[in-house]
Amino acid sequence: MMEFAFYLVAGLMLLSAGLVAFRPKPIESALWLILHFFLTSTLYVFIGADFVAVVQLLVYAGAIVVLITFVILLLNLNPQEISGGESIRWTSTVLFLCSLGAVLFCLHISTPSLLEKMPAPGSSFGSIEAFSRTMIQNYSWSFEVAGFLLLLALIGVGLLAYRRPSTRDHSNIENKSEAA
Amino acid sequence: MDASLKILSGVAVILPLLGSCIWFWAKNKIGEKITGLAATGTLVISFICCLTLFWQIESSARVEFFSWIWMGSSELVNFSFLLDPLSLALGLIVTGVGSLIHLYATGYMHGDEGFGRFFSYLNLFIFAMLMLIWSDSMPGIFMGWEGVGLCSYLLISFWFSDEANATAGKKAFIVNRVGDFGFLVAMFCIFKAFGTLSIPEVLAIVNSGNLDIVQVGWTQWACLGLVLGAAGKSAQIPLYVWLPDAMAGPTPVSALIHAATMVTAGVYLCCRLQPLFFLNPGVMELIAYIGGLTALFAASIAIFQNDIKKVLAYSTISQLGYMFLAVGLAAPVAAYFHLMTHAFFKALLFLGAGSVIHGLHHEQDMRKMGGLRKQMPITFWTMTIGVLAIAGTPPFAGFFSKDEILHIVSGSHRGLLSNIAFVTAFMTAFYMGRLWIMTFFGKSRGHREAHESPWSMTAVLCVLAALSAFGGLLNWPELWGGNAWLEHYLGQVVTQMDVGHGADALEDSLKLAGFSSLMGLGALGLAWWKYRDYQTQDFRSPAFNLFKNKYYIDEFYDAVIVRNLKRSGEFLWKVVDQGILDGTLNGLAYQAKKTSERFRRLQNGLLQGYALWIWLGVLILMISAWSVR
Amino acid sequence: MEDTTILWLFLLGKIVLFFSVVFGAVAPIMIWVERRVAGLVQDRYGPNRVGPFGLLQSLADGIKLILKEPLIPQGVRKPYYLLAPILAVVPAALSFAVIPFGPPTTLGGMFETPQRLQIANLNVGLIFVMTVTSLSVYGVALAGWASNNKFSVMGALRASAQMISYELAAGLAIVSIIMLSGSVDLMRIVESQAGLWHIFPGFLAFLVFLPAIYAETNRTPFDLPEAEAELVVGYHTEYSGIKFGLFFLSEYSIMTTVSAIAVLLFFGGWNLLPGLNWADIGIDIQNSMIGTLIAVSWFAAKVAFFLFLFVWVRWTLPRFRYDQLMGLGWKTLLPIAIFNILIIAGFMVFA
Amino acid sequence: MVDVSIAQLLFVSFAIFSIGAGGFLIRKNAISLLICLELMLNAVNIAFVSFSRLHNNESGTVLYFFVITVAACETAVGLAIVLNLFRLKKNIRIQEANALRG
Amino acid sequence: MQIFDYSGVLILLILGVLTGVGAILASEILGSRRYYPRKDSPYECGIPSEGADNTRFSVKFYLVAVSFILFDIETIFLVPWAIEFQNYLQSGEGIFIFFIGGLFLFVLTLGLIYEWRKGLLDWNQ
Repeated sequence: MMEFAFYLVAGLMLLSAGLVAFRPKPIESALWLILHFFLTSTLYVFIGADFVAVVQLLVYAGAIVVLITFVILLLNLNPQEISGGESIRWTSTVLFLCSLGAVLFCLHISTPSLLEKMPAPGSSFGSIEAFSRTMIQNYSWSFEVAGFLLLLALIGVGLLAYRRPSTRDHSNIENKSEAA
Repeated sequence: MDASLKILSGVAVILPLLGSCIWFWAKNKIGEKITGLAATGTLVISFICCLTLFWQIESSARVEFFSWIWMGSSELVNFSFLLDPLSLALGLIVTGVGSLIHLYATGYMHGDEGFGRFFSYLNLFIFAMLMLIWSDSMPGIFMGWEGVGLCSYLLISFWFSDEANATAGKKAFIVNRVGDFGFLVAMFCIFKAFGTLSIPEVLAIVNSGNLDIVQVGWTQWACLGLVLGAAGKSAQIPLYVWLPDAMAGPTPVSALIHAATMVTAGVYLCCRLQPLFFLNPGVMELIAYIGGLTALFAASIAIFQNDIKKVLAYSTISQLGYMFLAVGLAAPVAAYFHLMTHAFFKALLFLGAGSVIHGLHHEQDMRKMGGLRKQMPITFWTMTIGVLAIAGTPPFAGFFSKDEILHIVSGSHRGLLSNIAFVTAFMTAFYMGRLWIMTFFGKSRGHREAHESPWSMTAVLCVLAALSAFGGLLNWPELWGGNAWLEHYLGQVVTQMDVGHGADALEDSLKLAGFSSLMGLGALGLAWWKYRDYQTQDFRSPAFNLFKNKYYIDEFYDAVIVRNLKRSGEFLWKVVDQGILDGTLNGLAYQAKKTSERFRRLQNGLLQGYALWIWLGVLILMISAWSVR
Repeated sequence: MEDTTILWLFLLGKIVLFFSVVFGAVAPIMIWVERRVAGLVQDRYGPNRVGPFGLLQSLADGIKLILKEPLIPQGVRKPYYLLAPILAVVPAALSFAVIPFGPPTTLGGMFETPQRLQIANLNVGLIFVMTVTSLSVYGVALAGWASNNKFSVMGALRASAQMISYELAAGLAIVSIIMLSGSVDLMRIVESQAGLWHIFPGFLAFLVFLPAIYAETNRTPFDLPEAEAELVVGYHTEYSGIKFGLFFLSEYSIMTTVSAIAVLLFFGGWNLLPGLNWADIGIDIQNSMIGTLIAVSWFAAKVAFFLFLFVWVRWTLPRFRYDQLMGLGWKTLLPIAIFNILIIAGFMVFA
Repeated sequence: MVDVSIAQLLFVSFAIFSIGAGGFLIRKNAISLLICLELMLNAVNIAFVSFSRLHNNESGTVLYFFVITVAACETAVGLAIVLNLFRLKKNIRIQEANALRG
Repeated sequence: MQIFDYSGVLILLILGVLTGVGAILASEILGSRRYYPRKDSPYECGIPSEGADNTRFSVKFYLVAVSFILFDIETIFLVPWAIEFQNYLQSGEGIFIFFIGGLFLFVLTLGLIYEWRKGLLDWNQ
């Protein structure tokens, strides 16, 4: 039964990924993206990584896609401006398909050791205590660097997105250009 | 004794050089008159030095100044003078005639804004000429040779503002350079053969006689080179074209340089290195024939020239032809004698023509002259003496020197050359008569009133007239009771072919002299008959055009040499330089640009294009990593 | 181990209990309580016509909403318009999955080993709650954007911005509590409060957490986005009928979840009193049925008190202006939360 | 926990990655590009976690964590750039943003 | 027995969706139908709506969302630190864990201060 569940989830994931990539309207692809992240977190649950599943939901589904939705709402582009006629460019499609096939072929005839079932994980695999012990023990330094990276991103966005409004404070984007 | 010689010769040479530097800017400082007199003064002083040297030195003396140490091995080139009869005689003529012409020039050039410049060039010329005839080493001579060439160029194109003068100066300079090339080749061969360039040493080795075949071979080439150099400098057959054009310069220049001094450098050179020429008689023969042909050729052209200075120029060429003829027939003394007399009467003729031109306000075409007998009496009488002298009438200098040469030529039993010599003598007399009659007799065709030249010019004419009248005394032949002073004087240095002193020799010489003087007078009578009432017409025969246009030699040279040079230059410039060198360079640059252009298109700013390439790269990486597994 | 069927039955029982209690009972009662308290505060009677003391009033409203016309205004982006209420309700339902409403019990012998009284005892419980609250933003954003009315879009943006910023403050407060209890599992957090409730060491955290949960549910001091006066009821202006009801339902259920979390994190869940435990007064909450019931009801009382607090605050505090609201969120609560983490860390390390 | 072989997981991860890359190459507007980018990063995460599960070692998940931070920062800055692009060109078609070319 | 718990979550999820969809379907079926145009126009306190309906909005909202993401990730990073805090405390390395958390928090408060000073956080319109 679990086998079937895994294939179902994997299939749905691929389907939603396809929809995300190829639906014309960005808002639609954003919503499909949320579904895709839900399915990914269930995949993580199947694998046994609980904490990662929740974090996936919290960060990806809960924060990043929110930002994307916000931008789509903010820009409020009229649909044809955003989507535009999505003429499928044959070169990229062909290339993409053949690369997919190539890698699958390599994976398929690769060493048989990859194919047999994975052993059951240790009792504490995936739990948050195990995760945090590994992280603080081995990766404390990159923990700090990640913090610094976040700071940089913050400053970057501060510089890029926000220009101090001129005396006439029209803070909405539409006439930001005159103000800027 | 040596110290005094050193001082005298030093002063004689250095003074003109210093002078040339001073006059250049002195003109507007100390006025025209004083500059002219001062320049003439320097010449007179150096003439006096020459005279004293002439008296003091018995046979020959060698004055050492310094050696160009820094010019490699010291003995190769040293700055010293060889004062022997040859160089002293010519030195006297150069400084003497030079000072006379300087005096004449003060009058002639009066009022010309380049007055100071003119005299500085003349003094420089004198310095160079003295260096040429006095220095004892070939490089020294060559230095003089070049200096003279330079001054002739500067003086010919004196009025450089006029295009024709400038091109004439260039033409003279280039043709001289061709001659100098010959001279250089000669120097190299001599150095190759004898290892030294000092003339006394070379002559000593040659006279010592023990030369191997190789050295003789080299001397042959040297002689050929010398002949080419002499022909270039003395305007002989192949390289004479520059002299007629050189008339573009002021008349004193023509008189001094293109009549008396520079053109004789060739003759002096051949006499100086005569032992060398004796080694290869073929070259002597060549010189003789060149001389003869040039004489005949130039005389034929002179007959039909209407410009007075052109006529005199061609007559100079033919007289030089005579001198070369004499040198060719191993009669350097005769050549020298003719050279000296020629200097006197040709300078006289030129200065006379100068005063005529001066009088007629720069009118040079004889067809516009005529009847100047009454208006310019002194010029007329001095010119008559000159014409008679050159025509070879007995009492004058020309008769003796030309007769000497004719005597030698007939004595050498060369039928063709003697006939040429006699015909040329007749033609010389005829065209000089024509000139004489057309300028001074008949109605005055020129519409301007001619006035006599000032005293400074006429006095010089008289002196020269006297010299050309009594010039013959220098070498009165013994056959006629003379002491042949020049022959003995020069005999110390050069060997003269002996014509024989027997009784029949006297008889022959008297017959020859009578025949030549009769021929001269006959030619003058013919000219008188032909041009007495000369209006405008001239001979109308088809051959006339040929003579009139100087056998189209200039056009021929132009077509053969100049145009080819230009074309080859063009070819080198266009094909080789532009085509090959620049071509390859620009080609490479162009190719680089083309290929970079193509690559530039790869980077077309499309974000997804770049992503595609990255994706391909990753793919290839994966597959290769997997395959190498 | 128990055989699985009983466990499954127990699980379904818990789910049914949750649905009936939260969606069925707590929400309508809360609505009634709110309107009654509002009336009393404004010196008037609340709804008292329908049923005894008007208790059935909210039930009547529910039925009315269902019967109203499913109006879909013109120019609205239909698919998202309908999707929005669903996206609002789902997180509300999910949020209750991890809340333990009682001590681990054997229900008077039904089970050999004490079972957990929570629908899903994930060991990442607390973070799951945070995830769910951040997911509730979608409902609001989509509702505003889909209803094609510039006031509702404005309201939706403001509401979501507000929820987002206060979520941060709540998150950091929760981090300090995690530091105190050393674990993320709610059950263990409650057990760690047996001796001393977290309210005492983590008082600053509670000071941050309380306004955060009010802002998160868009309740009174922070209900500017849907304030009638300014923005025409905010993002669910264009919704009528049951769709509006769904928004209301999700709001109240999140309110109960959040107050339950507050009780669990700060007020020791079902522990009797900070110093005193059930065992001390002789009640065996683990095995005896009655003990468990007493513990659960004690927990429910605490949650009720918080719910009452919601209502109480609503009718006493004036509404914040938007910039004050955001300023409070970013410029005061967030720094205090960060400072609080440092204080607790320093306190634990050096004291 | 469902027992599934690493190959299957890798297949899923690569498939999603390819879809994301394909989308990235095909889509025309900037926001879809960023969304596809998220897809690609998500696929990478799946691979990380599955390998972490294969070797029963938590460092895979920790790396997953850092990939998430990078993804978040990248999206934030990316969208800021898209905002500026929009402000500048009033549309966010990628073809038109090709000033940086040779 | 993780599956047992997650199935609980799954069931709740499904129930939530069902209540939503069910409610809407119920009102579709039971709702009465009376149509007239005024009901369809967007409701603006009765005033007919005017002005462009797709007015753009301040970039502040975008900045809030970005700050939210970055600080959210900070919270998530702090959770494992918080969990490990007590273990390191007992094992005697309290200073080390405190220093790590402190530096991380300090870096991120720098970000907050930057935003504060730059005026991203004040909504004075």
